[in-house]
Amino acid sequence: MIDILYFAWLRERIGLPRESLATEAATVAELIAELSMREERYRLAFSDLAAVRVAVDQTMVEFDAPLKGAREVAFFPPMTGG
Amino acid sequence: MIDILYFAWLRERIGLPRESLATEAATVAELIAELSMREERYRLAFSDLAAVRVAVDQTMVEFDAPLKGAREVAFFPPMTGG
Amino acid sequence: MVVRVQAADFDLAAELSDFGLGAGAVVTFTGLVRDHDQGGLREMLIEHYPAMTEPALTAIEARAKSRWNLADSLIIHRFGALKPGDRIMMVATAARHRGDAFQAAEFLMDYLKSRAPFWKKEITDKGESWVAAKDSDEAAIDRWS
Amino acid sequence: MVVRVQAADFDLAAELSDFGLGAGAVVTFTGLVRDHDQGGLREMLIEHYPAMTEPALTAIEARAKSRWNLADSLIIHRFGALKPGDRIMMVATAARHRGDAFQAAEFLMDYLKSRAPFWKKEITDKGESWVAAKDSDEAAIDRWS
Repeated sequence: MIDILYFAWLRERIGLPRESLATEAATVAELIAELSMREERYRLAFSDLAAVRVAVDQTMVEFDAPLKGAREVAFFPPMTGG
Repeated sequence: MIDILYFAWLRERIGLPRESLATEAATVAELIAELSMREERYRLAFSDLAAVRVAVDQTMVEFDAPLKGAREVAFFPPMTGG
Repeated sequence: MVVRVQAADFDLAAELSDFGLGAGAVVTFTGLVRDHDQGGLREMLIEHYPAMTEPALTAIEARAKSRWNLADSLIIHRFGALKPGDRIMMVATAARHRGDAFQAAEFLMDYLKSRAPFWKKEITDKGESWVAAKDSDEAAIDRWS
Repeated sequence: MVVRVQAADFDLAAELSDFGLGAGAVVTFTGLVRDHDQGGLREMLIEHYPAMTEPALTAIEARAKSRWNLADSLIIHRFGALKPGDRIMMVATAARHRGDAFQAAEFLMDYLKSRAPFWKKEITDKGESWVAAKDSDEAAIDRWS
């Protein structure tokens, strides 16, 4: 099982802040594909990946990053701190 | 009569913060020459003009600036504010 | 080096009362909620990613410390619902020389803007919208590389 | 735009309590008396040229204001006898955008260092000496021209 977190408009579009998932996805990109096939709201949320950032176990990674051993994947838009 | 002010080590070397002088000097350089001839302490204070700055009526000027109409001339080392 | 992420407001003077003792130069930056460009801002909601926020800020601070000769540094960032005029965050840097303090503070701000997991939403009279990341903030990062 | 030259200490929080309202970014710089490089600093004496100081600071501030989009600015500089750790001076800038606030604060500091009529003398265990102007401070001015 892997924890998936959503922030900001990704959280709003998907409609939940966090979920747990049993997945065979080997990379972040595969996980996104799996989620997008599941339901329309995921497909919409991930329709423009240029607007999406991802962190695996709290470290930012590219979409081709492996998920082996990962406990937490977080999806969010570009950060707007400060 | 013109007021002449000295600050920092110029004040210390010359031994006074301010004096009034009747002078025919047409420029700052001429005033310095006149003072330097007057007494050794002035000559010493003005011996290295690269280390001296001058303001006429509170505006910084070069040594060749005219004194016509000036009321106050101030001599001091480079500023060290902040 | 201190990093704090909190809902509560902070007091600049209290934070600086024993900050950078012995240093000659202290620079602070305070970010405040300002009204939306189109006006009518009611509230700014700041969301963050708790498990990642402090590690991310600490990493940014460590990077500044390795790059400049800093006597001290501080980052405070709030989250939750803020009103126009409210303080959002602050950074402070202390150094022997002013150049180090200024540059490190700018560096911290540039990284906070687009490398710390915060997201801002503006609630205005006309509706609500997530603040978009700016290209200029991404460009600001590049000058440090 | 405010300029103050005073013997008394100042309180950063009090100075900033209504500073830059409506601006998104506030930058402050505080200069503190730090010990002499060789140690043993007892006192720093700051002399100034009263008739020239405020006009000079006001001119520097006006120049910053003409160059950056500032909502507000503040310069406070002390004179007299100060101890190690004492505040010497502060500048504060407020702007809509952080870049303006940072750059204007650096500009004010660079000009204060070598274009405002203050002179510092250090009294140490071993004697006293006037602080020499630094070439690096003169060079810092050049980057704004």
